[in-house]
Amino acid sequence: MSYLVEVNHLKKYFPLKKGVFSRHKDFVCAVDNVSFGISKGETLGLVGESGCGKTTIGRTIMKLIEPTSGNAFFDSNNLFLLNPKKLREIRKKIALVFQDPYSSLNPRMQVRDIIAEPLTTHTDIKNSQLRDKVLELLSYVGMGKEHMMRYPHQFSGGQLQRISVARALALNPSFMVLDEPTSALDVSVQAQVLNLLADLQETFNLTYLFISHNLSVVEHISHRVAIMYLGRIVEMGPTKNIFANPLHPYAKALLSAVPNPDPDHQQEEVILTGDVPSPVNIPEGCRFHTRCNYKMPICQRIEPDLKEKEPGHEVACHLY
Amino acid sequence: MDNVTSEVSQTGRFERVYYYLYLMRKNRLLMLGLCIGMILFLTALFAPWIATHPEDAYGSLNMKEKLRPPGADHFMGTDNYGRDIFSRVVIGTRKSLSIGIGIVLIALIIGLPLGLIAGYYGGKIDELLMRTCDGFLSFPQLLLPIVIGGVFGSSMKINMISLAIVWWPWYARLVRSQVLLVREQLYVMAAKSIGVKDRIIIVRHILANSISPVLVQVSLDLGYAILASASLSFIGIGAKPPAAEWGLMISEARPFFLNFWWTTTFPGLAIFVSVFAFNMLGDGLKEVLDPKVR
Amino acid sequence: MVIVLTVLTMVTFFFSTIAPSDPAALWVGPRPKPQQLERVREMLGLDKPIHVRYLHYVKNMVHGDFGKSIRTKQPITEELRRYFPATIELVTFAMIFSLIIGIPIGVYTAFNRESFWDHTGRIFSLSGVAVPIFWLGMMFQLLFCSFWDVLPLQGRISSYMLYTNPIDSITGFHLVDTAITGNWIAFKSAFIHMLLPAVTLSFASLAFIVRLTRSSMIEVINENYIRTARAFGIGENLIKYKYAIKNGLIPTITILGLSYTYEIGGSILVESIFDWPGLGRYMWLSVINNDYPGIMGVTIVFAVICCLVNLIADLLCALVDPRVRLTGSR
Amino acid sequence: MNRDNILLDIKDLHIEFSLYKSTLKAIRGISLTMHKGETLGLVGESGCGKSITASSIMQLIPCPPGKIVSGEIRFQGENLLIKNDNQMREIRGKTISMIFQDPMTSLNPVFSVGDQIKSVIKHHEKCSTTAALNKAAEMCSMVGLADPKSILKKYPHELSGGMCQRIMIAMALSCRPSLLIADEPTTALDVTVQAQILKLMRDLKKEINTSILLITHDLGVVAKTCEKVAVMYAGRIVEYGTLQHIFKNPQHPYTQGLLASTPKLGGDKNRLETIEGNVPDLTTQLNGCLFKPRCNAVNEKCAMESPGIKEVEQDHFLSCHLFNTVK
Repeated sequence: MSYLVEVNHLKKYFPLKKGVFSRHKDFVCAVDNVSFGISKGETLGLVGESGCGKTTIGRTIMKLIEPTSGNAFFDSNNLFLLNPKKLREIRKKIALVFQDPYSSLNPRMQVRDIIAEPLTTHTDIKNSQLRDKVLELLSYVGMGKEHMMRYPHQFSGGQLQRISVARALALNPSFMVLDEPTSALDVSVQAQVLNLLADLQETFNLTYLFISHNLSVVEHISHRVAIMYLGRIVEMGPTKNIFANPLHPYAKALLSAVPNPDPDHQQEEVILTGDVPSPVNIPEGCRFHTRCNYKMPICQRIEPDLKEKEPGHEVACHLY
Repeated sequence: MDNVTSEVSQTGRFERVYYYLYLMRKNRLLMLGLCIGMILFLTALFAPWIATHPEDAYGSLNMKEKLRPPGADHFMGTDNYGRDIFSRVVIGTRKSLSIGIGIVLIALIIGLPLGLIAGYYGGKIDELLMRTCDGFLSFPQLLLPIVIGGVFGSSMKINMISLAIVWWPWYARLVRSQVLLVREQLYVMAAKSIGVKDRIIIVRHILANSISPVLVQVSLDLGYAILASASLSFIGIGAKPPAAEWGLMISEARPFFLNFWWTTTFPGLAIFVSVFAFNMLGDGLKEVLDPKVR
Repeated sequence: MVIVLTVLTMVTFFFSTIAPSDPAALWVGPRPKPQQLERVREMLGLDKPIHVRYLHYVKNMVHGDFGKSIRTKQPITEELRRYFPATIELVTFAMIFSLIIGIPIGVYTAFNRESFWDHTGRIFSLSGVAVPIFWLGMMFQLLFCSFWDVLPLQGRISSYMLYTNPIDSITGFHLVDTAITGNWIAFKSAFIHMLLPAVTLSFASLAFIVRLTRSSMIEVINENYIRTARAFGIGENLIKYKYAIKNGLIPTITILGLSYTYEIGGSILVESIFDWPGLGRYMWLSVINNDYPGIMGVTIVFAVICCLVNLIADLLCALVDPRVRLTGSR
Repeated sequence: MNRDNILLDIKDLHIEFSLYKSTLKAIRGISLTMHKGETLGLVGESGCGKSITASSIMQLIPCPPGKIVSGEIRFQGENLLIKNDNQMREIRGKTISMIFQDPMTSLNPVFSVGDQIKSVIKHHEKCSTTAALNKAAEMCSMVGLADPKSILKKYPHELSGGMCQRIMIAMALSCRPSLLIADEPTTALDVTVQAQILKLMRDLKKEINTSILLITHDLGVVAKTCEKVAVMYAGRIVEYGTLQHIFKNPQHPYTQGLLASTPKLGGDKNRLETIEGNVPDLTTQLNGCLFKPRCNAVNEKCAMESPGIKEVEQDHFLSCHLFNTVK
C-alpha cells in the first residue's frame, strides 16, 4: 500500500535558553522519532494530551517549523529537501486549519480578502473571477454573499471556523492538516463543523490529518488513530481496534478517562498517578514507565519500538 | 464570564470605525490634546502674521524697550535687548515643532524597520539589535547628545540628529515587542502555511496589527522631543543666539530672571503647554486603542 | 556591561578626535604662537597616531587617570572625586523622594478610579512629565527664593557654615556626614539646600512612577487571583494592600534603574541651575567651554553609575518576583 | 422533597450587564433549588450564563457593569442578596467556596501556595500561623499531594495545572464549606488529569459531605459526577432533573439536540445531529421561547409567550410549550 503522506523518523527538538550566564543548553523534545503514513482519502487521527507534540508534527509537515531530522513525503516528494520554488508548488496541495478561529483570521482584513489570499498568492485570478471563486468557496461551507464584506469580529466561532475551512479549500488541496479544528467550539457547533468536514472529504476525496485531544471526536471522524505520549507514538491502528481493544497501558488509561455522557455507562476507571513528565527531562527507557501500572524492570532501561501486534495495529510496549 | 465582555456586533461594515470615533469623542483628554495640538500647528504655520513684532525674532535690537513687563504693546513683556517675548515665543513654535517632528520621524524611520525585522526573524540579528538597544537605553537620554553637541559645537541640525540617534532604540524595542506578540498569532502562521511571501506577511499581517501602540508612542514622543531639544538649547547646545528658541530664551534670561519674571515664565509655559498637549493626545489615543486600559 | 563601556569610551574618544576645534588651541588660549601650539600638542600627546592615543587613554583611565581638564588645568580624576558624592547624594535623595510620594499616590488613585483625586493625580502626572525641569527649577527659585524668600537660592550648603560648623568629610554625603557627627546645624543647612534641587529633579520620575503604579495596580486588581482572594472572603483592604500591591509594584521596581539614570541625566540641568557642585554642573561647564577631557571623564563616570544601577535594579527585581528568580533570565 | 433539606434556592433571578450602547440581559429569570448533600451539574454552551449564575451566588459579579435586577438567592434560608459586604465575606470561603476554570492564574504568582492557603484558614478560623500551616499541610495530603511540606513552599508557576487545581480544592475545602461551587474546574486540564480531579472531588464529597454545584459545558463530566442536572440556554434553565431524566428521557428539544450532537466513545459512526443556527443575541428584547428560532417543532404559542418552568414528573422540570403535544 502506498501512502499519500508519509512521515519517517521525524524529530523536532526545540533549544531551550537558560539564563544569560549559563552556556548549558537544554532541549524540549517535542517530537521524537515519529513515523506514520496516510493513504489517499483517509483520515488519520492524532491524539494525545497537551505538550505531547501533536501540533508540532502538523506544523513541521507544513514546514512552518524546521524539523531537526527525519523525512516527510507528499505524493513521493520529500518535503524537507525541496527547493523553495518547488515547495511553494507543493504547498498548494496541502492546507492547514487551526484550532482557534478567533486568532487564525487577521482581524483587520475582510472575509473576502482572507479567503482570496491563497488565490492572489498563487494564481493570477483577478476581479470578478476572484469574486466568483470566493463566493463559490463560501457556498461550500454554507455561507454567502452577505458575509463577504464583514470583519472576523462580526462572526461567531463556528462561522469563523467555516471561513478558515473555505480558505483552506481555495487551492483545491488534496491533503489537509486539521489542528484541533473544533476544540474552541461549543458541542452543537462542533457537530456542524465535523459534519461539514466529513461532507467535504467525500466530495473532494480529501485526505485528513486530524489532530485533537478529544478522543470522542477523533473516534467519530478518523479511519485510523495514532496515540502520542511525550513526543512518541505509543499505539497506532484502525479506529475500531484501538477503541475496542487498546493495548498500551497509556492508551487504556486515556480511553477510560474520557467522560462518557451516559450515566449508565459503567467502566473500569484506570486513574494514572502524577503528571506528564517535562519534555525537557524525558525518563530513561520507556517514557511512560513513571506512571505505568504494569511497569517491569526492562521498562526503565530499554525504550520499546512500535511493533505490529495485529494486522495494522502497532504498539510500543514491552508487554507485547 | 463567557462572552459578556466581548462586544460583538453583527451589523455594519463601519461599525468598528464608528465605535472608535465614539470613544474618541467621549475621551476628553484626547479632544483637548487634539485641540491644543491643532492650535500649535496653526500658530507655527501663521507665525509671522500672528506675531506683533516679527522682526524681533530675528535679532533686531531695541534697547529703549528693554525688560518691559507684560502690557498692551508687549503681551509677554520684552527681554534684555528689548525684543518682544510674545513674538519670539510664537515664532519659536516653528522651530520646536519642526525639530520635534524631525526627531520622531528619523527615529521612526530607523527604529520601525529594524524592530520589525528583528522581531520577525529573531535569532542573531535580534540578539545584536536588542543588546544595542539595551546599551542605549541604560544611559540618560541626554548624555550622548550632550557629548556630541559639546564636541561638534552646537547647531539645531546636529541636535536633531543626535537626539534621533538616542531615540530610535525605543521604537525598535516597542515595535519588536509588538511583533513578537503578533507573530505568535495564528493568522500569521496561517498566512505562512498558505505560502504568502514574507514581505507581504510583514506588511499586511504583522505591521497592520502592531501599529497602534507605535502611533501612541509617536504622539507622546512629539512632546518629549520638543522638551529634549529645548533642554539641549538651554544647556547651550543647539540653537544659537539670536534665534528665537524657547530653551535658549530661558537660558539667556538666567542672569536676570529673578527680577524680571516674565523673561523665563512665558517661554517655559510654551514648552510646557506643547509637551502637555502631545502627552494628552498620546494618553487619550492609548485609552481609545488599547482595550486593557479602558 | 564591559562591552557597553568599551564601546562608549571608543565613541566618546572618536568624537573628541574628529571634533572641529583644536584642543591645543583651547589650551593655550586666544592668539597662540605656533611654537606654543606645538609644545602643547606634544604635551597632550596629540602628535601620536589615533589608536596609540586611544590605548594610552584607556590605560590611564583604568588606572584612574582621566587626564587634565582644559578648562581648569586640573587633573580630572581629582575633580570628579570631589564632585561625585554631591551628585549621588542629590540624585538618591530625589529618587527616594519620588518613590515615597509617587507609590502611595499611584496606589491610591488606582483604588479610587474616576474619583476626584484620581483625575487630579492624572493631570498632575501628565503635566509632570511635560514640564521642562530646568524651567521648573527656575520657577521654584522665583517663588521660594525671590518672592517668598524661604529657601536658599543655590549651592549645597551655606558658605559660612564651613567656618561656623565645618563638616567632617567621612562619606562625602553632607546629610550622612552631619547626621553621623551630630552636626545638626549643618545638617539643617544641607537639607534645606537640598530641597529645591531634589524636588525639581524628582518631578518627572515622580509623575512617571505615579502613572506606572496606577496602571499596573489597575491591571492587577482585574486578575484572576484577586477574584480568587475575593471568593475566599479575604477582606478588600487585605486584598489591596497585601495581595495586589506586591504584584502591582513589580513594574515600578523594574523601572527604578531607568528612573535613576533619567535623573542622572536631569542632574546636568538641575545642578547648573542651582549651582550644585556636582558632576552635572561640571559636565555643563565642560560643555560650554569645549573641555573634551572633562566631558569624556564625566560621561564615563555617569556610564559606570548607570551600569551599576541597572545591575542593582535587576537584582532587586529578582528579589521581589519569584518567577524571575527561578528562570534565571530577565 | 423535604423543605428543611433545601440548601440553595434561587428564585426568578435576573442579571444585566450594561455595555457600550446596549444592555446585555445575561440571566433572564432563573429558578433553581438545590438540596443538601447533592451534586448539581449546571450545563450549557458558552455565553448561556452559567458562570454568571455561579458568581452571583457568591456576589462576585463586578458591578458596574453587572447588576442583579431582581430575584432572590436563599442559602440555608437566608437571602444572600440583601447581605452587605462584611456579611458576605464571612460566608465566602467558609460556608460557600468556589474554584475556577484556570488554576494557574487563579493563584497569586508572587506568594507561595502555603502562604495563600494559610491566610485563608487564618482569616476564617482565627487561629495561629503554625496551626494554620499544619491545617494547610493536612489539606494538601487530603487532596492527594505527596510531600505537602515542600509543596507548600512552592510558587504557583512551579506546579503543574493539575497540582494547582488540587491546591485550589484544598484551599476551598479547608473550612469545610457546605457548598462548593466549581466553575469549569477541569476544562483547562488534560483528560487523564481531569479524571484524577473528578475522582478526587467525588471522594472528598463522600468524606466531608459537601454539596457541589458543578458548572461545565461537558456532558460527559456531568454524567460522571452529578446526581442532578440543570440545562441552561440563553440565560434560562430549560430543563432540570435527575441524571436519569436528563440523559435517558430528555424532553426539551435543546437538551435532545445537545445530547445528540455530542460524539460518544463507542457510539455509532453515523452523522452527528446538529442544532442549526446560532445562539440569540442577548442584548436584544426577545419574546416567547428563546430556543424557538432553532427548534424543529414550533407551535404558535412559542412565539407569543415565554414558557414557564413546570414539573412534568417527580423532580423533573421543563420549560417548553411542546410538552403536552410531545408526550
